[in-house]
Amino acid sequence: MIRRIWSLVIKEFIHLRTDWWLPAFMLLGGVTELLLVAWATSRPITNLPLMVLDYSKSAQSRALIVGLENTGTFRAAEAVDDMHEITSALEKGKINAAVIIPPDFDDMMVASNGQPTLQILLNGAESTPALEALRAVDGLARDINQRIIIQRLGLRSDEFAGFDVSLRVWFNENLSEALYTTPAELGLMLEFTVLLFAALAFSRERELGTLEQLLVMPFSSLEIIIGKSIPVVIIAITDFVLMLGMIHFAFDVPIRGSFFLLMVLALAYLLVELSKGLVISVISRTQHQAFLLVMLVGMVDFMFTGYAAPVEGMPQALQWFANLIPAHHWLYIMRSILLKGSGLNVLYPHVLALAALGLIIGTFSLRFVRRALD
Amino acid sequence: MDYQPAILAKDLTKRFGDFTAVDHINFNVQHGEIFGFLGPNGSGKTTTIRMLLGLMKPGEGSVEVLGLKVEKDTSKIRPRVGYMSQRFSLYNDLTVLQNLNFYGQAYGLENSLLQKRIAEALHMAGLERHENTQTRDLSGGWRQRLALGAAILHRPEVLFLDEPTAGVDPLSRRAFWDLLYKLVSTPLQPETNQASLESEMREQRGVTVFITTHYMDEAEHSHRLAFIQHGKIIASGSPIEIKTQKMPGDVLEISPSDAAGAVKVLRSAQNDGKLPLNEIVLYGSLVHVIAPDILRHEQAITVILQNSGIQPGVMTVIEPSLEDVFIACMKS
Amino acid sequence: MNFRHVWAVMRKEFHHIIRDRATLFLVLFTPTLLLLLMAYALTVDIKHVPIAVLDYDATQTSRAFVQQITAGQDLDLYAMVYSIDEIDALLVNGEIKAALVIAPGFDRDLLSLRGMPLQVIIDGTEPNSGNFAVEHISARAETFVDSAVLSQWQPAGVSSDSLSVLDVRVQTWFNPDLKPRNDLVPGLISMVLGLPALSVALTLAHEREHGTLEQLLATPIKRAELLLGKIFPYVVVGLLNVILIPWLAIMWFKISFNGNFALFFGLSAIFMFGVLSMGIVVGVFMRTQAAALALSFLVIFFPGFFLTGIFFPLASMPEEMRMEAMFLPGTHYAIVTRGIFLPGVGMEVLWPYAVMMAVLGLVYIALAALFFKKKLG
Amino acid sequence: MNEKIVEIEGLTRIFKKTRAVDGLHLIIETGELFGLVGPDGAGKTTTLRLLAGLLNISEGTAALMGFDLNNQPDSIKPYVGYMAQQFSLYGELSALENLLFFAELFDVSSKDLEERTERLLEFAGLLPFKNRRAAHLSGGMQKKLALACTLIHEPEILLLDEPTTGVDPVSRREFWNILTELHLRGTTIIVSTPYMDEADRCSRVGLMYAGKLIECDTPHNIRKKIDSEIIEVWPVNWQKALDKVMELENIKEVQTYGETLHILVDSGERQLPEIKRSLKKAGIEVRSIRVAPVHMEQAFISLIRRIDA
Repeated sequence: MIRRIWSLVIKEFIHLRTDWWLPAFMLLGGVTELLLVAWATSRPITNLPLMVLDYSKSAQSRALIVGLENTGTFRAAEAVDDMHEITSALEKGKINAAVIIPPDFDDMMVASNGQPTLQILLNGAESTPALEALRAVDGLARDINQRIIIQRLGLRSDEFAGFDVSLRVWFNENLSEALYTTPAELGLMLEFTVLLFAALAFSRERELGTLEQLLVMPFSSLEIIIGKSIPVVIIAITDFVLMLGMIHFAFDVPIRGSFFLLMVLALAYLLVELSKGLVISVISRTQHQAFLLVMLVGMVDFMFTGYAAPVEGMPQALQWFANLIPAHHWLYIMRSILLKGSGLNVLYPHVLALAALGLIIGTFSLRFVRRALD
Repeated sequence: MDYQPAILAKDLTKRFGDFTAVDHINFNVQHGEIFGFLGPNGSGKTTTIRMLLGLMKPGEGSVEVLGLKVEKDTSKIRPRVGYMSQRFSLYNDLTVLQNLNFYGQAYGLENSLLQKRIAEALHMAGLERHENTQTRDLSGGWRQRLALGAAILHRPEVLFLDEPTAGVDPLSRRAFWDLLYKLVSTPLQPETNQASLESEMREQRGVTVFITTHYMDEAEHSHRLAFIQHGKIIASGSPIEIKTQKMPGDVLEISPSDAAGAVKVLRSAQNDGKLPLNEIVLYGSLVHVIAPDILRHEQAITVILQNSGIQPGVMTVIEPSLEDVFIACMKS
Repeated sequence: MNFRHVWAVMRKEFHHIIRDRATLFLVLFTPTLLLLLMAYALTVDIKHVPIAVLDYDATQTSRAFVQQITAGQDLDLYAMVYSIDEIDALLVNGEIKAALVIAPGFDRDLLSLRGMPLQVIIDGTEPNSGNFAVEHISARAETFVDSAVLSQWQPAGVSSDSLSVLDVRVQTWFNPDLKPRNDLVPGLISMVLGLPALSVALTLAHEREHGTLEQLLATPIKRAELLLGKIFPYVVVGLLNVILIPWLAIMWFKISFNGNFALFFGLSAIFMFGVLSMGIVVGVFMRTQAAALALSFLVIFFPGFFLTGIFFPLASMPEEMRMEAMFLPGTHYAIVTRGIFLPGVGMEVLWPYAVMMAVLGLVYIALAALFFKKKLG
Repeated sequence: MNEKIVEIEGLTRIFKKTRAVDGLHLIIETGELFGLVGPDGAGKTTTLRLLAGLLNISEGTAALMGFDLNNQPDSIKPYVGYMAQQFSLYGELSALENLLFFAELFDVSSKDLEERTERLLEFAGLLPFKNRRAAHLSGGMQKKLALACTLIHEPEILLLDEPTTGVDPVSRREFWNILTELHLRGTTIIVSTPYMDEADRCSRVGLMYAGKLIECDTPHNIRKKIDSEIIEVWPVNWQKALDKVMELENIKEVQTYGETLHILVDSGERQLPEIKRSLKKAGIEVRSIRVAPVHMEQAFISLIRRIDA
């Protein structure tokens, strides 16, 4: 039995070697892609284009502009002379925000009872940067307010500690986006790789006609499944290690928990995804169909990983549904082990969930695929 | 132990929707026999083979291979049979050697034995210098030979061959049939550990071969034949039996100066009712005319041909070829 | 260019798509299904973030403050704790996303206006919820301070008016409530419409694998004709989605569509051409469908997802990545869709993007034709 | 009428190390039905692919209808009909749709289109099946449809690579009846085939071996080339008979085919009694023994053996 499985494994690897784009994609492609994507997306939102229409042209207004630039959110502000330029830039989507400083800004700031106003225009067509811009302007306004209040109330600045809330970020002291985004992106690529390759396992042989020959050989269906799965798992786990190494060294993502535990659970997760892929593989008649199904299934999973939006905010039904998604648990586990150093004592609900799902999906897949092959 | 044929099909039927691909066919194949299964494209041959192999569930009826029920004991049967499918039994992106290795290992051949068998297969297929060629780069004939080599690597007791010689050159086809004869006439040796007891218990018989082919000259060398058409067996028996029973007349072989012209002339005469012939066939550079008691018409044929300026050449009554019989059967 | 050839290939491809029901269904509806799904899952409002509070001050003021921050739906008080260790445990277990620590003397410092000794601890592994908590607490703290100041200084003539000195008037254009869904859905169209490109990448490899390419090459068809003929049916499939998707966005997600639909349709067609040409380049280089699939994930799908500025503003990306994004038709199309949906701008603004997409399409198809050998060996 | 429609000089194609086609010289005249035969891997497919402009020529020249394949590979395409060995039609398309597809690619004018497709479907006997999907046609019908597809633009030259492989004898004959018809109408046809009875139906046969053309003549002359007659023996015990026959004198060659032996001799009439006697003396029973006409197949085998030796 081992020998027969082995012969299949060898055959699958030879396929991969002749069609070398596949493993290249899985191993190097995944890592390179992750590097690029992580590089592009792991920065906080900065450098947003900003326009300033300064009617005041005073020391106060210049200080305000410098203050805006110092928030780090904006690129050096572009000074313009009339409102029309701002309108057109907003329509063209050239800027995310614009600030209009009224002519009396300076006077109002200096006057003991003055109420300076500031007009902010945000481009709502890109809500994420717009929100970020709003946040930055709000922060700056708060600072200025405090300063003026202190001044006007005649408080002594050395006694005053400020009203800012101090912030501590645990597990991610520098609030690096990379720690958050890269594990999720890794998860996405890993999932697609496994699903895609598992989905091709049988759909490819069926489309090319070799499946029939495989089925008359003295393989049991179990042996075929195992033989087809081993190469996928080997490559996927290698891919995982490579990608993990990459985000660890290039993006300083720590591995605070047990590496061993992480690998064991990664393997478990891969097996679950593999099971799903194999089901897709036997229900698809062509590789094209298999691919489209992978897209659907993969994206559904990805939505529930909490990458772009926290699952807690979803409607109750979807939150409940998220618990049925292996990727949801896996990503939680991976983040916790990497960033929090959590162990089994903490992770057990998710590990159990993953195991249970794995068992259900795996058993179903095995029975389904075997039936389809027999 | 009760006597068991190597393959036994009872009332085998398969329907696809309204279409009955295989319609209550019955046959058996004895151990050590070459059984030719002939029929036009789309007559149900491949469907039958798939059912015999357990790749497809029969709609009705049952199949036994080596005394075992195919549906129940698939896993016991598989190691003991070999199958070469019509077109796709090899992996195109694997090399010759890799394909053979895969087959051998899949059937559990031990290393030294595997190497020996692979060497034999390569020799038989004439691919010794091409071990490392990718299969997709082989010519059609070579691919077929390699596929056959792979199918017999594990010395199966029953061999299912679906058009094994399609596209193979005559020289290799003969080599292939020599090999088949050798396999059939050499008693099976329990080389592998599995099933050794059983093989020893069986008499000294060789491999059983179930083969489909479109080369009727090849089919002539089968021990027994069945003709299938529209899913039904319309004739079966040894080639001689079939020829004598199913032939609608005698065959006169003519070697005229212009064979194609001769066929035209004779056909028009046949259509005009001047010549009561059953069949006029162009056979390479020869013409076969078929009718009961053909010698009666020899004179008339000569005259008709000469009138059209065609030299009739030598005319001899020959034993009908299987191809003549096949075509006659299919047309009736 | 012989348009009859293109037409012939095109009709053939149509038959391939249409005759296989399962594939037809998947090709037609995968983009829409994905959009629906993503629109739901990606644009949730953050609510009910569980926090813990460690109140060292334990005064009436501090209790009032806690009361105030946990009042609405935004933050839920998960537990009152008594040590930092407890917070640590809760964070590690993932039971809370943030914790508020009120230092001793909160009451005193606040009333004497010496400061606001508050600390917020957030779970850095999920900054979305954490940041939300910080913002919420900061905002509440501000009003709390204001009222404290007011209560102290009112006698001295300070009014609530004079406390909010700098009056920031925010005007949000195009999407007044800054609802992410309003711009994300149009943006996502660019991603899901990229999917047919992956199908196109498969078709050439499919013909190679099935041996039909050899026959095709023996006909007088020109390379560009063949490639264009393969692209167009998928343009049409994509455009069916272009009709379906805005309808879905408008009727289902209640997103306003302020632009000109004909313009949207036309520019979508140009985008489809661009992105499908990219797909065909992949198809030209890969011999097997599996490899074509793998490569198109690499160069079409993932970049289309991450690099086109749908989720991450292009402006914030490194210069090199911005350059790379320019080569993706999706980058330009994302701007187009958002522009047409929300500000409802017209060609006077969008023409550069239209030109870029068309140029990219032509470059890619030229590239494909250049490298597509009309020979076997 | 008899112009040179195909002129091949020193045609060579090298794949990595192997010279699949090696210095081929061949001239084919208009209206010939030229059969290309040879052992597997002799280079037949490569030759046909080169002629169809599907492969680059490594060395030498080939011209079809005066167009040089090296310089104008695309110019010949409208005049050539090529049918690949593994011709796969588009399974999802119906017979008629397949035909129309190729018609459009070959620029068949729309006014001819209907008449021509009808005629070809009729010609190929596929009229009742014109709306059936190609995938659901039988193997023989598929081949005929494939041929119809390659004929749609009424090519001057037909290049057919083993068009009847895997086709049953009835369909094969029908297929060849179509070819003969075309031949009689003056189409130049180059066909490769593993069936020697088909080679016999050609006006001229080229025998390829290791990339070279080693014989090229009419079937009649090729059969004569072996310079022998054949005695066909069907013994009861095949192996014993073969051993004995090999020992006989004045025998040129023995070919086995299944259980029959073909003995090549100088004169059948004269040597038949001798052989009968020898076999009888050795105690070998025969079911039948006779002088048989020389078929292309025996000639082929004999010629190849001579080269091999």
